[in-house]
Parts: sequence; C-alpha cells; structure tokens
Amino acid sequence: MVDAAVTSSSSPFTRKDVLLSMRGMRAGFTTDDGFVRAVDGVSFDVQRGEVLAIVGESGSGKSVTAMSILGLQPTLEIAEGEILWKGTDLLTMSEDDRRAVRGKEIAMIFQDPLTALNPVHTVGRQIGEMARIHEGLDKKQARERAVEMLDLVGIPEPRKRADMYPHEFSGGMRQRAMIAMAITCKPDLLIADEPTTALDVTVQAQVLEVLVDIKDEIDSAIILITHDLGVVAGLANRVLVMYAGRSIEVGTTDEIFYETRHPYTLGLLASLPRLDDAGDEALVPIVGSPPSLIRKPSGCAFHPRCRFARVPGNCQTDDPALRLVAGDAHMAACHYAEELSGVTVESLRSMIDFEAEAARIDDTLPAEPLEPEDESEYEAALRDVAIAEAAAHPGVMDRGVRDRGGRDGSEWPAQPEDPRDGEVAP
Amino acid sequence: MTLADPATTAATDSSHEPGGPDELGASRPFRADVWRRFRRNRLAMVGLTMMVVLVLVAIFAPLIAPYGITERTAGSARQSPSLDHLFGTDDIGRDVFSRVVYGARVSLRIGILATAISMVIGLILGSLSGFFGGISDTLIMRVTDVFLAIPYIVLAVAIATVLGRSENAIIIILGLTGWLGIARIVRASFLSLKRLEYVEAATALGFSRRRIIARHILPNALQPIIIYGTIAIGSVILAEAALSFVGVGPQEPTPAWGAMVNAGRGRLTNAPHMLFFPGAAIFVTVLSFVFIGDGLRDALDPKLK
Amino acid sequence: MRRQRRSLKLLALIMGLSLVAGACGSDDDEGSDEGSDEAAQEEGVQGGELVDLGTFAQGPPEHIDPGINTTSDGWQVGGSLYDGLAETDFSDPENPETVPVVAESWEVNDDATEFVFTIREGLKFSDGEDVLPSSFVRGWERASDPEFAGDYSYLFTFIEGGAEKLDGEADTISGVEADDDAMTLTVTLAEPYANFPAVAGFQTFMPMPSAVDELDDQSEWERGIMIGNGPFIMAEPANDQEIVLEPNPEWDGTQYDESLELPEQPYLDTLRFVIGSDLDTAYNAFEAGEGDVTNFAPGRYQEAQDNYETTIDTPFLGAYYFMFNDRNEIVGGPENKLLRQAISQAIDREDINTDVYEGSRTTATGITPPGIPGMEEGLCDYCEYDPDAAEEAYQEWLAEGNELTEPLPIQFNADAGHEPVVQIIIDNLAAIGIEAESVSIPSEDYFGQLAEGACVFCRVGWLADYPTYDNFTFDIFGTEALDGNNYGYSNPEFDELVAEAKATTDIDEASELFRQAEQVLLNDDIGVVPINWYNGQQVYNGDKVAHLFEEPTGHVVWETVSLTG
Amino acid sequence: MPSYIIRRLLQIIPTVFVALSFLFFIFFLLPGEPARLIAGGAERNVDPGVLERIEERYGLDDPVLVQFGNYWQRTIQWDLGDSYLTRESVNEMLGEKAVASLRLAIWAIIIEIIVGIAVGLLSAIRRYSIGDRLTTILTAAASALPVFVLGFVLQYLFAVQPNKWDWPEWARLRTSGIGPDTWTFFFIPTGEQWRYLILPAITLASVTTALLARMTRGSMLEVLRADYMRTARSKGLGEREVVLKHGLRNAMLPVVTLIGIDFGTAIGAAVLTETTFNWPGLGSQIVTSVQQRDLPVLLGFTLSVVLAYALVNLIVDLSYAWFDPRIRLGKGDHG
Repeated sequence: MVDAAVTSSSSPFTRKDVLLSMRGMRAGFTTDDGFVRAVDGVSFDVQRGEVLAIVGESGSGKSVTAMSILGLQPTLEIAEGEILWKGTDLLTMSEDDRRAVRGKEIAMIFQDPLTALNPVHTVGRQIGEMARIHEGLDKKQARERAVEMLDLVGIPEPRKRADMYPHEFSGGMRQRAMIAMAITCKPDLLIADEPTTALDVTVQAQVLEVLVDIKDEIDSAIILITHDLGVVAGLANRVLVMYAGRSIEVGTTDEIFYETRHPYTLGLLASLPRLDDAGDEALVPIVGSPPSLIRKPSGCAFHPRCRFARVPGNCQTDDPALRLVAGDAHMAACHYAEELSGVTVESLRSMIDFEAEAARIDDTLPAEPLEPEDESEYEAALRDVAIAEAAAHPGVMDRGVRDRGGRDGSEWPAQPEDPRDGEVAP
Repeated sequence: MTLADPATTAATDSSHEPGGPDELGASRPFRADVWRRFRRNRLAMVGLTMMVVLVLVAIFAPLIAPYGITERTAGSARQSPSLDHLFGTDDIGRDVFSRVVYGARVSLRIGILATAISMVIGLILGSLSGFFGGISDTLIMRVTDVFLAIPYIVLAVAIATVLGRSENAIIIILGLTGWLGIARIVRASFLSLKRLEYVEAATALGFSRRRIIARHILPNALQPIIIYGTIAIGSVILAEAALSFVGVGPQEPTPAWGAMVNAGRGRLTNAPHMLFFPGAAIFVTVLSFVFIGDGLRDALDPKLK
Repeated sequence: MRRQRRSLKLLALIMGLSLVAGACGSDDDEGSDEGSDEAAQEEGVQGGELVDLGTFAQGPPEHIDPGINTTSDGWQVGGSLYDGLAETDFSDPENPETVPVVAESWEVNDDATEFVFTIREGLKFSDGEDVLPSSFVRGWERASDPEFAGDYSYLFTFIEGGAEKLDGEADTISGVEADDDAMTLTVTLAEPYANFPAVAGFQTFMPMPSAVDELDDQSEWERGIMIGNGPFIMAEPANDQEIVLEPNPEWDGTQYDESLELPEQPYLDTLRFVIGSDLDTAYNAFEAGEGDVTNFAPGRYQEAQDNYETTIDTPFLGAYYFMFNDRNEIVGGPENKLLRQAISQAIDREDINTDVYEGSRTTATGITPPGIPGMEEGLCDYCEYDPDAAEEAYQEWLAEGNELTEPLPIQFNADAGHEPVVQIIIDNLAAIGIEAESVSIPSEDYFGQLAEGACVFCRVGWLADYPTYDNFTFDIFGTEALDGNNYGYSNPEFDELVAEAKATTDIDEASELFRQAEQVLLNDDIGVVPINWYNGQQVYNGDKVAHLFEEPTGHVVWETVSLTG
Repeated sequence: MPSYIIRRLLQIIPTVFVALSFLFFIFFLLPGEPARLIAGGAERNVDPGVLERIEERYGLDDPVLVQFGNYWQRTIQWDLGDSYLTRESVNEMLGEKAVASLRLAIWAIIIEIIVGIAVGLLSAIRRYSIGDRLTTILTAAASALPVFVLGFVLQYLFAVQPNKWDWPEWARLRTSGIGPDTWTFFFIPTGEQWRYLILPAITLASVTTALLARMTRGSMLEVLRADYMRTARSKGLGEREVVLKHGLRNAMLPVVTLIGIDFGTAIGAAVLTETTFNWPGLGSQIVTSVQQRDLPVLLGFTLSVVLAYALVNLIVDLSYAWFDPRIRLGKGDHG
C-alpha cells in the first residue's frame, strides 16, 4: 500500500520538534474468523505542544492506534511500522524502559472514568500512585500531590475528595480526576481517548475546558481521539480522519472543516448537528455500516457507502493513496479529492432527497452489527427504538448506538451502572 | 424521547437471535457462535467427549459390562486386575469393571436429578428473592441461612432416617440440601440484572413481573447458573461418597461409585483397585463437568478470551 | 450376655463387628501355656509403656464405670481397675472354669438358691480402704439404684428382692447380706441358678469404696479418678483422647489364688488406651509405629498376617447367625420347615468365611461356639453347603402347594459390614431358585424392630457374657428370653430341656441336656442358621511386646502383659 | 458500623432459633425412641421399666411442646443439658471440642488462603500455560477425591511409609489424634504438635482450597481485563504490581462471597477429616449424635455451628465492605 510512502522523511509532518512519530503502522488481532487489520498503514507526527485529533467511527482503528503507542493491548500484533518517541522506537524498547515512559512522559486519559478508575482505591491514592511510581514520593507526599492535582483540575474541596472513592464522584468529576491523574507527572504527551463520550452533554464542555487549560499549564501535546467533530473544532490544531484502519484525510482543523477533500469527512460533518442551526435543517447520516476489517471492500474501503463513488469505476478497483491535495500539508485518500473542492455541508444537504434517503435507511439499518453478545430480545427491541430515534435525528446516531462496549470491540455486559448505553438524547 | 409502541416492541420476534459479537465480523446466530467458541476450546471438547463417552457407557452398560452387578464367582474375592476382570474383583468376587460401568447409570442419574431438583428450588426461591426483594427476600434469605448453618450432613442423616436408604432418597437428600448456593447466585444475578436498563424499561412499559422474570431476567441469569450447575453435578456425585461414609449412602448391591469408593477405603494397601477404579470414574466425571463448565463460561462470555 | 454393641459408632465397622461385644469379666488369668502361640512364653521385663490403639479405635467408651458399663471396650478399662468375686479361668480354653478371685471361696445350698461368699482378708482399694463384704453390697446397691442403673441391672433380678429394688418398690436388695466381721456375703436367689458365681463375677457386681457415697450424682464417678481394687489405677481422669492407667500399689496379685499365677504387680509402668474414631486409621497408626497393639477390620486379616507374625485370633465365645421368625407366615411354623432347610443348606458358609472374612472366622457347625463348656461341634444337620439337597427341599416345599409371592427379605443392621454376607446369601439362594432381597435397617432401630416381631430372616450376632451353655440357649432362644431376644422363636420342648439343664448341678448331665435343646433348635425346628463363630482380630508389635493374651471374651489381661527389654 | 454489627448480631437470634427448633422437631419425627438410646439399647431390647424411668428422668414423657419450652428455657441460660448417651455435660464437651475444631480450622484456612489464592492467581495470569492446565486438573482431582480417601492416602504416604523406611522420628507425621495439645498464642503448634496437625489441616483444606483456586482464577481472569487494570498499566506500573495492587482486591470480591456460602461444605469436610484423623473436634461428634439421637449433644453442637456460621458470615460481610468500598454496610441485607 502506498500510505507509508506519504509520510516519508520528506513529509511536511517531520518538521521541527517532533515528539512522536508513527511510521507505517500495521497492526491487528488474530480472531477466530481471521486477522483483523485494525490499523492498516497509519503514519503521523505529533509535535510538542500541539493537539492532534484522530477522528473516525468506532471500528475505524483510532483507539487501537492510540493504544499501540503505550502498548496497552497485549493481544495486539504489530505487523510492521515504528513508533518513534523522541527519536527512539517504543516498539523495540525494553519493557522496563517503556514502563518508564508510560505515565511519566506519555499519559493516557480513558473514555469511561468509572470503569477506568479502580473502584476499591481512593481517588487520591490512584492519583498519588503516579507520583510514587515515577518520582519516588512517599505516601504522604503522594497524597499532597494528589490534592494539588485535584485542585488543579478544579475539583472543590480537594483534600476531602482525595479520600473518596470513584463511585462517590459524579461523572464529570471522575473524568477530572482521571485528567488529574494523567498530568501528575507533567507528561510531554497526553493521549485522550474519547474523554467526554461517557459524560453528560452539559459536563462535556467543562471537562474539555479543563483539558485545554491543563494543556496550557503543563505545555504538553495531546492526541485527542474522538468521533465527535464538535469536540475537535474547539480544541485541535490538526485533524487525522480514519476509516477502516486507514488515515483518509489529514490537515489543519480549518482545512478539514472548511476545505474538506474526502467524502467520508464530508459525511461526518454533515451528520453533525449545529447548535446555531434553526433546527429545521435535516441532518445527513452516513448510511450503511463500517466495513469488516477482516475482509475489506475492494478498492476504496469507503466506496460502498460513498455518495460520490464511481461504480463501476476505479473507486471499486483501486485503493486511493493518501496524497497531498491542497496547501502544504492537507492530504486526502480519494481519487476524486479535487472534485470535492467547493462542496460544503450545506450544499451536500441540498443535494439529498430525504424521502428516498429514509427508504434507504430502512433497508440498510437492520444490518447494524453493534449489539452485544447475549443481548436479550427486549434489549434488541430497545435498540431498535434507539435506531429509529437516530434515524429521526441522525446526528446522534453514531453516538447513541456506538461502541456500547467498544473498548476493544465487543466487551459485554456493560456494568449495570454504566450510563452510556441509554443516552439517546435528542 | 418517544418510545415505540410497547405492543410492537414486545412482539419482536423472540426467535430473533442477536448477531455476532464483534463489530468487525459478520453476524451469525448466537447459539452457533457459542458452540463455535466452545468447540475451539480444547479442554472443553475433551470434557464433552468424556461426558459423551460416560453417557454412552451408561446407556449401553449391559452391552459393555462382561458381568452383571451381582454376578460373583465364589472364592475369587479381591483379585487384582486381569484379563478376566479388567478392574479386578471386589470383596465378594464381583467384577469391579462391570460395576463401575453400571455405576455410570446410578451416579449420573443421582448427579443429574439431584442437581435438577436443586436448580428448580434454587431458581424459584432465588428469583423470588432477588426480584421482589422486601419481605419475601428477607424471609427466603433467612431460610437459606438456616439451612446453610445446619451442617448438611446432619440434615442428610436426618432425612435418610426418615426416607430410608435408596437411590431416590439420596437424590432427594442431595437435591434438598444443594439448592442454597444456586438460590444465592440467582438472587445475586437478579439484583444486578434488575438494574439494567432494558429491565427497567420493561418495567416502565408495564410488563407483568412474571413476564419480565421469565423472558428478560432468567435468560441472562442462566449463564452463571449453568456454569454452577455443571460443577454442582460433579460435587453431588462426590457427596454421595460422603453420605456412604457416614452410613446413609445407597445400599448394596447398588453399584454407586461413591459407595464403592467407601467400600474400598480400607483396601488401600491390600486391594487398591477396589478404591482406585470407582474413584477414577468419579474423577473423570467431575473433571469432564468442570471442563465443560469452564468451556461454557468462556463460550458464553467471550470477553474472557 | 448382650447383643454386640458399638457398631453404631459414626463410621461403624467396615466389615462385621470385629471385637466388640458385651463382655463378661475375667481378668486375672493368665494364658501362660496354651493360648496363642504368638503370645510366646517369654517373660517380659518389668516396666515400660504400652499404647493400645485397638480397644477404642472407633470412638470413646460410653462408660468405663463397671456399674453401668455394657460394652467390652469399656470393660478393658473397668476390668483393669476392679476385681470381682470370681472370674472365668480360660487357661483351658475348651473348658473355662469359674474361679474365686476376691472371694476366697463360696458355698451353695442344694437347690442352688443361696450362695455364701467368703471374702479374702487384707485386700485394699487403691485409696487404702479395705475391701469388705459391705463394699460389694455398696457396689450392688449402687448399680441397682433405679436412678443410676445401667443395662445390665436386670441381672439383679436373679437375686431375691432385686426386681423390687429396680422397680423402686424397695430401697435395698433384700437377698443380699454382708457380714464384715465374718467376711461373708450371703446371696439369696430368686430362682435356682447353679452358675450364679459366673454372674457374680460380672462387671455389674464389682465392689465400691465408700468414696462413691460422697457423690451426689453417681455418673460423676467415671469422670474423675475411679478408686478400685484392681491391678491398675487411673493416672488421670479419662478424656476424649486417651485413658491412662498405672499400676495400683495397693494391689498384689500373689494374694489371690495361686492357680491364677498373677504377678505381684502389673509389668507395665503405663498402659495407654488411645481413643480413636476409625478402625482403618487405627491400623494406619499402628503401621506408623504410633502404638503397640491394635484391632483391624476383617478384610485386613490376610494383610496383617502377611506383614506381622503377631496377629492374635483367639476364638471368641460368639456366633454370627441368621434367625427365622417362627411366627412369620412366610418362613415360620412346621409347615415351612422345608423352606428353612433349603435356605440353610443353600448357604455356602465356607465361601462367606474366605471371601468376606479372609478365613479369619470359624465356619459354624452349630450355634454354641467352642469354648463353652459342654459344647460339641457338628450338632447341626443342615449347616453344610449342599445346593442339591437344598433345591430338592425347596421343590418339595413348592410341591406342597407353597410359594414365595415376594422376594424373601434378608434383614440386617446397616453399615456394620453385613452387606457382603447378605449379597452372597442372595446369590446362593438365587442358585436354587429362591429370590431374596437385602433389607438394611439402621443400627439404631434394628434390634428394637426385631423384638417387635419384624424379623423374617434376620441377622444376629451374639457374644457370651460368661462362658455358660445357658447363655447361648436360654438367653437368646428361650421363650422367656430377656427382652424378646428370641425374635419369634419359641418351643416348649426347648424351654423344658434348658430349664432342666439350668437346675442341674452335674456339669456333664447339664451339658447333655443343653445339647439336646440345641439340636431341637437346629434340627427339629431349623429356627436358626448359624454362619460362623467369631475369632479375635488383634495384632501387636512383636519387637516391643513380649507377652499379650486375649481371652475368648475379647478381654486382654493387661496385668500379665509385658514388654521386651 | 457498630450499630450494623449489633443489628447483624441480633439477626443471628432468629436464625439460631429456627435452626434449632427445626432440628428439635425433626428429632421427634425420626423413628426410634430416645429413651431406648439413653438406655444404651441401640442394638438390643431394653426392659420397659428401665425405659419408663428414663423417660421420666429426662422428661421425655412430656408433650413435645412442653419439652420444647423446657429446652429453650434451659438453652437461654446456656444450659445445654447432658448427653443422653454418656451423661456428660454438653457445655463441657462443647468447650473442649470447639477449641480443637477451631485450631484445625484456622490452619486449614491459612493453607486454603495462601495456596488457593496463589495458585488461582498464577493460573489466571499464565492462562493456558502448562501450570494452568495442571491446576485445572489438580483442582478437579481435589474435588473428585473424597476427603476420607485423601486422608488415608496421606496417612499412608507420610506416616506409615516413613515408619517402614525408618525415617527419623521428627520426619514422620502422625496419623491420628491431637497429640500433646501444646500451642502458643492459641493456635501455633508447639513442640511435636505440628506433626499431628499437618495432615488433617491439609486434608481439611483440600476441598476448599481447590474451590478457592478455581474461583480466584475465574475472578482474576475477569479482573485482568478490566479497564482500571489498563489504567494501572498506563501509569507505568509493572505487571506484578498491577496484579497485586489493583487486581487482587477486586478479584477477591466474588471469592469472599463464596467463603460464606461454602461454610457448609467446609463443615462437611470437617466431619470427615476429624473422623479420619481422630481429631477430637465437633465434626465427628455431631454426626454421631444425630445417628444416635443424642438430642442435647446434637442441638448443643449445632448451636455452636450456627453461631460460627453467623460469625463467619458477619466477618465475610465486613471484609466484603473492606474489599469493596461501594458496599455500604447497614444498607439493605447482606443476602
């Protein structure tokens, strides 16, 4: 494949002060059905102080990409590629060296703070542990540090809170605690995996704000993994869009939002509800479901769902390479990227016959594959309800039914207290 | 948020099995999926094979056993294994191999029926307790407390004194003393499942409680129960040995494995085959159930992979 | 007398009732000549400790106080702590004899109703108190106190006024009189009984020191250090782990009749009875060197013999048999004699002995075992395995218009090791066309149910309390047999012969009458199917124990036991 | 917390009451007359006069309800009566035997916890390794081998054989008995004592150890995949610390519950073990007493077992709360 070539040494990404550089990463999992190519030739750089957003649907490989940096998925098999951290390949490092990087230089903020925090230890202890591991603080000092960190992320009464357990925190507070934990050692890079997804809409903004403030405070780079372009807009400098394990469009935030060069990105944008919209403007869903990563469609992996695909044509036969399409660093992997110049979300919307679309949705939706293992009949029904809702308000569809156990693909059952599943808010 | 018409929702075809587990692969029927995963587990398949062999042995015992269970040769007591008597002979010259073969019938019957009784009692009481809570919960839990607190061997001896000693009595004894753990597990599953949204939603939609229990909670609680059950069968077969030890086991000439082990326990040094072969039969049975139970758990719960 | 006990202990015995039995005493006698060859002649040294694992291998004794004890294991201790008026001398096992011990002699009147015992002078209890005729009265009144009385208290009904005492109608037994000055004890019997001295030597009739009078509750006696007049004293109160005995300094074996050949003091310094809970564990403990003597389960006979040359298989005064209920419609009455004959002849007693008991028992040819004076072997006409004759008899019985509509129930007490025997009998009967089934009844209820008439064809075992022929006839088959021990057998002819024999003082004449009675039972009525006679099952550590002798009652004469250097 | 404990202790009362009353009435349903047993007449017939006297002495001729009332009246004053069989005071018997049982149980629990958890943990961490497979097979074997058979085998291997091989005295374990009964700090065997303790303790622990290992393994397997374990790894903790500091306590939650539920199994094992090794505890006595209808002993011993059960469950619940801060004591029932 050709992606790897794009981020060769001549790539515009390999400029000054690169912290992390992922090169030609191919990795996946062996399953009963075959090898899942979760990351299929991804390359990118992260520079000191920047915020890189990796965007995609669930199953696009964005989380796996992030996880591979810290090596947190023992079952992940890395086929090829390298991950240079300050010039050293993390993948060939000794386990001890790599452990020294974890937490101290690269820290992680997980999606669901309720399950990501250990329920049997106090929040203070879990935060302090970071300092104890990497800075050798004693118990008391560690606690002081934890209190300090909690204060920093804006948790009131940090001294009291430090002695409480995660379940005694509200969702937003938990995520703040999670952030506090991640920044304890002032890491150079923060990887935030869907940091706000599990939170109520009202809290999301607050948490993002904390994240931005912190970034300024400790001057670290951030890799923000999200499916939510709304989050990206306010936070990221640059955006990497992933689909089916590939990076399909890369550029600055403005480039991605306003000079979109890939139909998929355009689709994502069109399905995004806008708070400033009058409300009568219909949202446009991306129909169909993400492709199997075991048996990818031929040609462009996106072509079965693409409104602009030429079928039959090279979309079906040739896999488009990621290539420079505009400016000095705006790249996209579409044979017809140039033709998209000028197509905006608004114009896209006006193109669509919604009634025909609705009929099409009815046909395609039952294939929705995201249900959990032992889903009961009734839950299936509830899911159908959610899907119906989503069809009426497509903007939330991705979220409403997205990875309900989606960490590694299929974990289930969810914790009973897990709030994510039910959020089918309009 | 508008929910779909409850009637329609409820009418969703119950035969519709949810699709495959992963968002990556194609969907396929749930049962087939479990079976596929089960089949890939080597130990589970070993267990299943052993189980099938045991069941076949039980069914075809008369064809396999060279002698009858009471058939004896005078003057040939406690002979070591030979071609005539593969597992040797017992205290009065009966063929141990034949008795072990016929014993598969008795011991499997005891194991399965007693576990079934425990299951029924445990399921009913556990679900009542877990779902309704309140007084019925307190009451049922107090009762299980009482029964857990009274050493089961004491109960067993007492029941045996009333019922006499027969295979059926053993089944009843073990069934009546074995439901406590199941009731607690069911109750615990119910407590956690009850809080899941779909159950809450079903409640909100006004479904009858019986329906919710039967169609929504029980199927989900089944998994731990099935696993517990497979392990319970093994321990029931073993408990039969303990009952024999305290003198309330099945009586002669019933070729129950536990009773045979008990009869052979004083023969460790002079006729170890009397102890070894029925003991090995219990071991193989317990092991097969354990393997199957483990395999089932893994297959039903793929996140453990 | 007494049915064998103890088998009901938790784990019961694996096989058969091994040693166990109601016992009668005889302690100091010594088997210096005959006895078992293994018991060797060598005199051991004075001193040392002997650990016994067998006596209480299956659980602690219910009692060790001879006044209420009923079991042979308890008597191993009780008999070492107390000496009675008389004892049975087993030095000639064929012809045991009742000999005086604490009594110097006794006299009996002509109709065997009054006995005058003269007590030896100078004997003392371990606390220094003199043993006087009144000590016996004290012991007897105590053992017959209705508030305290144990199972064997019925023996006092042999004495005039004993029944009234037991019923609470009298405060004392009128038929007993002590004269401490003359050192005589005069006993008047309720009925003539020539063998009374054998009974008077039994454990229930031990003397007691005045210390017992100080107790509010007599059952406390055995929980403290019992004061006795026997060769041993208790080193400490009995506990649930062990009972430890030491020589009684006040005892002197040479004061007794010389024919008893007792030592001046017991050889052992310490006699330790370990209390166990399982016979196989006890045998393991023995093999592990944790003790010096033990009993073993019948199925280990061969193994023990192979590994040790020191097994003891003293023939016991006991029989293992099955009974027919004469009143039962299926098997009882003269009309079913052929069926009973068929059953008896169909049973392969030799096979039972070899397969189940590894040849450790003696195949019975009658009901009364060797060792009972007057007994003769081979009295039974139908006790030999003869399947052809059995089948013939069965066919004849059928031809008379009888039939078995249901399988013949073979009843036995559960978990005492009888299952294999019953299985063999079922197999034997099947061979001649009789269908039978095993019916096990919990030990706790078994004999009670039999006594209430439930017996059809039921297993019984009997061990003599004292070696008399009447103990094997009157007490278990007589119409008046105590507590309904006959389980339905009753024949006036038998009763008359036994009564006549009991009142006969000439031993040969009496024996002949007893044998006639036994033949009525065995051959005329076929009321009982003897299977075998018990033998002892003990093994000791030959490297350590120099001399150990087990009496036919299962009692070991501990004061004659000695160790090698 | 203290109020919770008090409330839980009060809850024991109805359990004790129902359990003992239940056994009391069961006893009267059983065939066979107690008086006959008291007379030692289990295997023979007893003179009716003797039976009458005994019935009167023990109040067995009173109506059942009167006996029931009397029983509770005495029990409330902690007067458990005398054994029908040996006429010994049940209070005294209980004192001695409960202590012996407790000592054995303590060691069995120590073995169980150390071995069971360690094996379960290793097995989970090295899943599908040879060690894991071996553990699966061994734990199945341990739960397939009757306790009494294991006991005999151990006796044979570690006591009988060493004697035959003439091993030095100290290297031979003992088959039976409690031995010198010398202990330091109540439960630490002193002097020769360990040679008596070790085999029964292992035997008693065998069944529950196997169960615990299996439970720990299953529970740990789930915990290993928990999000917070990944978080812990992301902090740069070593695998060992991740497992021990973050995994173990979480994995213990379901295991602790099991300990409470499996109390009955443990008592069953204790009955067989104590009998096999002649350990003078409650276990063997309690079955003998039900077989022999020795009501005072049966009820007295059951009372102590029920109390022990309640206590164990209280401890389980308290430790459960310690293991899992999400559990708030005093709210709702422990179940």
